[in-house]
Amino acid sequence: MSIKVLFFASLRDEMGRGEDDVDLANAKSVADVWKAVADGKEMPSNLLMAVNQDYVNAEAPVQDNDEVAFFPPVTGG
Amino acid sequence: MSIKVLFFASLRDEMGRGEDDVDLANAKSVADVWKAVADGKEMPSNLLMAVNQDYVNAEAPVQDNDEVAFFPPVTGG
Amino acid sequence: MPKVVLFDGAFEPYAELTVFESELMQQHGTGQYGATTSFVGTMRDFNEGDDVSAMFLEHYAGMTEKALEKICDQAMADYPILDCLILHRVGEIKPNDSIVLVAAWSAHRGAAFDASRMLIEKLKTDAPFWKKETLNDGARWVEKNTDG
Amino acid sequence: MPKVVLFDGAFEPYAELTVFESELMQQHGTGQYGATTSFVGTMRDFNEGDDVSAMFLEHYAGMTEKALEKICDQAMADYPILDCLILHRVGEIKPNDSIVLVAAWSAHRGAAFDASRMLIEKLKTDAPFWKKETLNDGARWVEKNTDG
Repeated sequence: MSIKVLFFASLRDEMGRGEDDVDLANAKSVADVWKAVADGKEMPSNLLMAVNQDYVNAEAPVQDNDEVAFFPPVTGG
Repeated sequence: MSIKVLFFASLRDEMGRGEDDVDLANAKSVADVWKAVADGKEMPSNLLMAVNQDYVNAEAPVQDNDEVAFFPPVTGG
Repeated sequence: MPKVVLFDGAFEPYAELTVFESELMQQHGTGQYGATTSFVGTMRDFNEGDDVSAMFLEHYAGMTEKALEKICDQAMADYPILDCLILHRVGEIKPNDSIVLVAAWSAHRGAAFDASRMLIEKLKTDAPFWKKETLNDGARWVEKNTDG
Repeated sequence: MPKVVLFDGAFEPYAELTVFESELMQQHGTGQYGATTSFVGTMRDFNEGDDVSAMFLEHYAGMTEKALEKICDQAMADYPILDCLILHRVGEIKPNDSIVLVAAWSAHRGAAFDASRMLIEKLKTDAPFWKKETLNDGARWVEKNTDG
């Protein structure tokens, strides 16, 4: 299963990359995707997540070709 | 005691005049001024009053050369 | 410094806001406010179910300006705002003309929203203006403002 | 119809408001709204006690526009407004530059105020933008927005 992973803002700095294309055999949820890409880092309690540009929570399912984004609290406006 | 009396908007239409210069010997309050100029008309319960361009109530005292204004609820904005 | 202006003819609310902001910047320097909230009241062509083709805005010259200045002073005292502005039309006006602009500048949005809301609510109850609407079959004084 | 625009360079909020209002008039005719409330967020040159000389506004291209459109749709559903507008800056910005404009048009002022307040509050919690401030001695990500 091919997933495009995006990190934004301070999380991108921490992860050392803004984008990652991963091939995950057993990922069922967004939390599984996080585990596969976060190098052992715990999910921050204020982490925001989106699948295909819609907000979701960590239990949301993922499918082949999904775009999964992780980012810190937003600070626009 | 010389008082300049002003009426605005619908009250001016009712009173048939916008301005009246009156000489009142015994007027002590705004209510006395009203009595002297209102041709027997009762003070409307929603009437607004000002002495020298500051809001007052009917008991407010008046002095020689005061400008006393009577008008209906305001509808600006 | 708060500014109050009565216009006896059409005014462009957003052009006036732009001018006031450049005055603000000259007075306070750049970067001093983060939040501006403005309210513009525009003449509609309907009211209480009737078509309204024109309107006359009467005011009490002298007291009206004084009342608006007092409202600004109260906003400056009650909210942490940098400045505020009230513009109001008087005389003969047509549908789609701007009637009023109120605006407040602050470091944060809460104060800017609360202050400009207060400015317009207080203007509606305190400032001596009266609207007379021209209808198809005559004219009528507006008896009271709608609730905010 | 609600409009959402991201600007990768300076924009003039009040000029944009004026343009949108002429579009509104073409769409709905004159005299259809009585109340317009707008909020403009401007970059300050201070934050949390530090001087801020510049800022970078990151966004999530695609999702940001979608999130702003959703916020407009919700405002149109929740309040009796005729229309609404959200403009937001992205990229490198300087003190005194406009960051955001939200505005709502309605027959009455209550709905216009409530809707524009909702637009900016919702934008602050939902729209994927992130501010990075340039300080005298480096740069920092803004960690959270101040309360409204």
